[in-house]
Amino acid sequence: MSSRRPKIGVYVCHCGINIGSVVDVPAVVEYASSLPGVAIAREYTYMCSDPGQNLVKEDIKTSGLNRVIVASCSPRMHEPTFRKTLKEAGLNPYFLEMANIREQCSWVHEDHAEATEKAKKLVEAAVAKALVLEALEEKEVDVIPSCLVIGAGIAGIQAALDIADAGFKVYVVEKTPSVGGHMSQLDKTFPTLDCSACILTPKMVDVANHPNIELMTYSQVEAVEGYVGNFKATIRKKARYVDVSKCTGCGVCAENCRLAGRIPSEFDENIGMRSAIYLPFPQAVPAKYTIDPERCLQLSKGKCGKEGPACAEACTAGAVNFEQEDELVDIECGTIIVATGYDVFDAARKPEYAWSDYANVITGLEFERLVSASGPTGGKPLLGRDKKGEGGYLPQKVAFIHCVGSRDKSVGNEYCSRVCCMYLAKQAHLIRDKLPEADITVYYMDVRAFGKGFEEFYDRVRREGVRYVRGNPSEVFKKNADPEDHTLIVKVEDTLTAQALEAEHDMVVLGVGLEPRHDVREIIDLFKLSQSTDGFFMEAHPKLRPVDTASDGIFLAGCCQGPKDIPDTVAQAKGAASSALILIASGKVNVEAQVSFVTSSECRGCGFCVEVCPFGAIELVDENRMGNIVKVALVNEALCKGCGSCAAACLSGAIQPRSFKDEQILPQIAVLGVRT
Amino acid sequence: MGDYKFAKDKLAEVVGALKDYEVFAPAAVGDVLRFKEVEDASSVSFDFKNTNVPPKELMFPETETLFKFRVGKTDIEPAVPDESKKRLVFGIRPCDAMAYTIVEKLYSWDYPDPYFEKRRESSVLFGLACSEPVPNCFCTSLGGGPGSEQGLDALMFDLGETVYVKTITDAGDTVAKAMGLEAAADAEKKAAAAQEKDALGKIKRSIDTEGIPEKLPSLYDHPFWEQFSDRCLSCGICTFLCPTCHCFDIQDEMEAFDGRRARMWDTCMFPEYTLHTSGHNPRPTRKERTRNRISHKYSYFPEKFDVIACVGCGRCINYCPVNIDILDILEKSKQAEAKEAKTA
Amino acid sequence: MSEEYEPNILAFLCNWCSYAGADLAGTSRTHYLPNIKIIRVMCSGRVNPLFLVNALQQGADGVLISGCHPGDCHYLEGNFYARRRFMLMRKLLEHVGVDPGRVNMSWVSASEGAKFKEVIDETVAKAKEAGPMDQFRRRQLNW
Amino acid sequence: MVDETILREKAREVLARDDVRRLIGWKRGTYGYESAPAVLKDASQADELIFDPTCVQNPASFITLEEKLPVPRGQDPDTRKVAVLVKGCDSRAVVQQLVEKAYTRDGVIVLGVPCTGVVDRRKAQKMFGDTSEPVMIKEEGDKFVFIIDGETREGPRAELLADKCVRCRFPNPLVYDELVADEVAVWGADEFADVDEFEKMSPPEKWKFWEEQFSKCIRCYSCRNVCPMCYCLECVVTKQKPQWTRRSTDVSENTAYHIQRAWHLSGRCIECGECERVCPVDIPITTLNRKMTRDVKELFSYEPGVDVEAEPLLSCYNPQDPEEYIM
Repeated sequence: MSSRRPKIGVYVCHCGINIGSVVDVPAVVEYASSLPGVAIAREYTYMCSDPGQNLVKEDIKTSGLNRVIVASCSPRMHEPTFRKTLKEAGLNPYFLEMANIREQCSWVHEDHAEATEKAKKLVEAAVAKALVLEALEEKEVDVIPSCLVIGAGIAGIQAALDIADAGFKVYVVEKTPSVGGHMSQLDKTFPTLDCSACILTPKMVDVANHPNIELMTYSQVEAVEGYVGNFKATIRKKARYVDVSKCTGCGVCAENCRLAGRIPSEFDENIGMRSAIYLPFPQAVPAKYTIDPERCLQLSKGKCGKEGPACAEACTAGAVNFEQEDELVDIECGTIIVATGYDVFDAARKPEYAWSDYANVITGLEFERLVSASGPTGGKPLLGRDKKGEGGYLPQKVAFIHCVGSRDKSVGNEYCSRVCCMYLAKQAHLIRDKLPEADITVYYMDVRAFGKGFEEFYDRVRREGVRYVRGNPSEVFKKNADPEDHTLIVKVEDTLTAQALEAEHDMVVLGVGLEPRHDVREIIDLFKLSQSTDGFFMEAHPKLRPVDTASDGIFLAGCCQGPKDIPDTVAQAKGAASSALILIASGKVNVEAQVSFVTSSECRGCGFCVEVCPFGAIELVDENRMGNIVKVALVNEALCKGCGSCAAACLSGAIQPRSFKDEQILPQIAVLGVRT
Repeated sequence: MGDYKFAKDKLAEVVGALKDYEVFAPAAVGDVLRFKEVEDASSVSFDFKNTNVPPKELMFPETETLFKFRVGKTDIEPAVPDESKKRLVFGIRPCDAMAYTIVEKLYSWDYPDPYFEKRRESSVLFGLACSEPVPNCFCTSLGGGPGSEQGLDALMFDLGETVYVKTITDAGDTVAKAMGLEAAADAEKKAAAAQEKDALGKIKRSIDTEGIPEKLPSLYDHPFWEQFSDRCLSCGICTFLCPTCHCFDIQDEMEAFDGRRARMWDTCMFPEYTLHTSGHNPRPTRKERTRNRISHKYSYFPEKFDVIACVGCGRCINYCPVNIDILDILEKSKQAEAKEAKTA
Repeated sequence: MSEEYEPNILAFLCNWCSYAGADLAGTSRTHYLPNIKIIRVMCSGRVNPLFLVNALQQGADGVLISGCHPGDCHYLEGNFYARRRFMLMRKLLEHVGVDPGRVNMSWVSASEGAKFKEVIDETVAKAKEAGPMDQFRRRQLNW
Repeated sequence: MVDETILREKAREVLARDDVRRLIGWKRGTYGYESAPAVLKDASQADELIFDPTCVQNPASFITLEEKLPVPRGQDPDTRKVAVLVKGCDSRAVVQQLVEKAYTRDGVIVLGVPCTGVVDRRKAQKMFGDTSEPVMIKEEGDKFVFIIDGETREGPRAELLADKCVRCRFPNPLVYDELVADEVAVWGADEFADVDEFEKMSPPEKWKFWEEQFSKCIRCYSCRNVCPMCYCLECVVTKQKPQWTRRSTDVSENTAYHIQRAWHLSGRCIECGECERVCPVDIPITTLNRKMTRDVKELFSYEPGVDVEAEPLLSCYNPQDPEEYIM
């Protein structure tokens, strides 16, 4: 194939008017047809369309083209498309070369003449490279029919269940002692107001009981290696100091814990209290207790009371085991879904709202716990309770503040968190529900009620007598020093009436936004993900590959990719699941064909490439060179990712990445180097 | 032919007088001497011994384009040197001039080489006799000498104040006249003769070439070559700087779609020289290559053209970084041959 | 001539960050100078520093190598090697008399379309300042 | 001071071993101020060996120059050791060749020759003129004593030392199996003043300088071939596919060649100065290598050819590598 004389077909795409309106396509076609090896040069409105692709296929079949150049959009967009086209026409897909005359020409240059000249050059360079392209053999590797899901919030749970239901093995790794994630902390969900726990807990239980799911809570991924279809992950199961096989979840241990009710509960956003040995929340899955090693006297101080740990004493099942150690588990999986979720914005970073100073300034998530029937106050929005959780008062004048930590350059978050508008509306409704007399004000910049049923819900809330004031409060402070007086002043300008207000409230709820997790860096390093400017994980393509990552076989689900509400999260989770299932179900995947190879007769065996290769894909092996035994480099094609670092390190050019060989790049330089 | 002279301080005027000639003379870049076309006649000087790069490049440039082409097109654009203008090679040493007479035997052999011949024909050679030979000169061993006239159209003797010019051919005489030189007296002729005699005495090294061409082939497989080849760098110094080495390579030089076919100096000391497309190399090591260099000069060439392809300019000895000394090799070859003869 | 002279810039962009960044500049219709011609490689680590020499010889007035930010390399380490290599090659070329402004390198991530434009502008500006790089061009013309 | 009788004795012993193929050292040249490299194969030749200030060549170059010949069927390849005499500077080549796996440590026998400096042929020629007789040179205190064509001449050491010796920091071999003489005191220091000086020029001035120098180049490749670090089976410079540089000689191609050469030696050049010594047209080649050596030291605090365990400079990196110019 490659030995045959090059017969090149050049196809210049108008892309509607995207290219045609700037680049003089006919001129480019004419120029192309004058170039060596070019047998056919055509233009077409949409090369990526079926008729466009058929054009290529026809020419390959009828005129025996053996090289194809498509001058259109970025190869990152349609290279796979046209590779497929060639394949279907029986031509090796690696005889395709693309000239990016849209993203890097017509869309970025105003001067039509210059843009056209550049387009010609880009096509010429493509021809120069096409002349020396080679057929590459696509290799298949088996896909281990399993998936590793990182994070067991609603996204992870949903993805895991879908893949497990399809009949494949799933490993779910959750950092905290229980699955459920943030959704389990919520009271009601907007706009339908169904109880979050009621819809989530069944799924939580399914995850725990599903025959195809191996659930590892209180665990973390330690290391990942391998490639699509064949990942190896090491998972650290942190010591619970409780033998889960014995623990019945009765809770006697927690009652007897010397620190019972003295430790702020993370699940309750520190409003409620827990023991050192604890269950994060009543419906936690698995319903197994965990000892907090930082707080537990026995583990942190090495001594618990005079007569030793009370929990162990109390546990009739004898499940408590202070000798327990972390356990490392190695698993193999074909695909990975990252669903690590988000952190809520830390209100302390907006000191003007005095969240750190006053107990009656709380975040939206704290509010969720406060009004949750399973929460520390049994669902009553009680403020100002004492240490034992006694007493407290019910607020009468409640304020909600939008966009705390979102759409706010001052804290580095330019993006909208997409959920705050609606959860604040929901929370306003809940207050109205629980305190019919209360005076409720919402301070907002804009209300974005874009989702299904959102606008209707927003209307309803306003009809329920919730006041919406358009203004971004500048300050929240206490009216006076009197500890008995809880009155807060919210300083704000009503931008509709252009009035400066100093409104009095006795409860302020901050609509804190969503942020990338604090430990996002670890995950990035672990899975080699990239970040978008907002800090969330970046998808392979914002439109067409929203759940894929740059690394084959690794997918994204939920808020780790960007703020989402529950339905969107579930939708994306299902998307990620089906993407993973495509690999798992087909059982095979093509590995990189554009890998490096060694011309051993030119290799001097210095091993520079071996040391450079980030994937350990190259080794020095003995070669019999006319009777002399010499060392030469050898590439492991399954491990090689085709980055080509080896080629730049090699002094003699003995190692080269296919499709990006020196002799394929130098002609491009020769063409593009010449000043026009 | 005629005898002329001119005052040395008039050198610039003498050279400048030649309007319709391209004049080439030794020019210095740093310490390095090479023949260059004279732009400013006053830059011409006799204050040099021998150019680092021999003037063979005037007839046989390091690189010259044969033709240009474009990929996929069949028509080519040949490049033949335009030598309509007469050239004067001014101050060439007798050994280098003699080298021309050897090289042209090859270039006009089975078919004439237009590039070389055009240049050779249009060139008039004004030699400059040697008064101070360089250390490893051995021209006298090869029928040359400080005052040898072979290949020259005129020979100049630098007598200090004046320069004595002896024209050898009509072409030389024409140029001398064009320079407006005055006739020389016997004094100059005598001085010149004396200088030549003195110079001859200063040539320290020599080799008796008697029998070498006939006997070298018998040493084809003799290990003595390794005494030298083992330290050979396979570089091109000895051959590139040799006035009689004339090998060239022809390469296509590509620019994406445009290319030229050019020929450039090549040397039998490079491993690539005899490398076949198959990957086989009949001269795989420095031993074969060293042997070939010597044998070609002292055996194969004389066999074909009855003249040893060496003029004893000493460049290959002077510039070899690892002291591979052609005279030493020839001496050792004789000893080796003698030993062979005895044992046989 | 320097006034009218439009420098010709060759850019080697890594497929995953910088080439994607250039695409983003396109999708967001960020206009920049057409002086730049892009050659796509999989990783900045692929770019053999000798490509620069060749580019300058072919007539480029400036070169740009762009890759992922340190630590973000799709191939983990490629850009670290590239950083070393080009730091040195730049020094070498400078020593031979090539204006250092002709050798540029940048980290442009897939999300930095705007930065890509800035990089181009600066690269072109520097090459303009350095003037045309004629003295190194292969002598095609007087072949 | 090296006692040649001891040197020859040790060499004889080594050559007598049947696991030794050849020994590389120095012998008297046929003329002039430089010795000739000696490649000996038989103990009887040991007496040809010399060591004095004429012994400028780097014997390590000749280890990698030896061709690996096809082994006839049924025969075993010749795996006998190569013995080599090295000065301090030469030994750095051995170290770097080991770093780059050119051969294994037990494949070579290194006889170390502590050295007090060698004479620069060009400097001597300027001072005393040419000769077609081999010159004898002895070091006496701060003088070199020459015997030229039978008569004795003297010259100040400082003015006749090869440049590399003036700034020599490694007069004693860094790797050896045996020293043939006692170690000598270090006298040199290297501040790279020459590089700083050169860098005072503006880019156009530099280019002009090199344009003139490179225009002299006849591409004989002696600088490449003599380099102990240049031993690729196929050099990119002479490669036809792809054609990085063209064989034709013009300023552009010559410049490209010299850049490529200097580039491939950056982080590898061990400063033996052979490239410049052998140049038939006196191109100051080491000026490029010196620049790289200096920058490699400054930017990455790396020095090639001093540590057998070292990683090759461009095959490793430091996340904190400098990047001041990167946008």
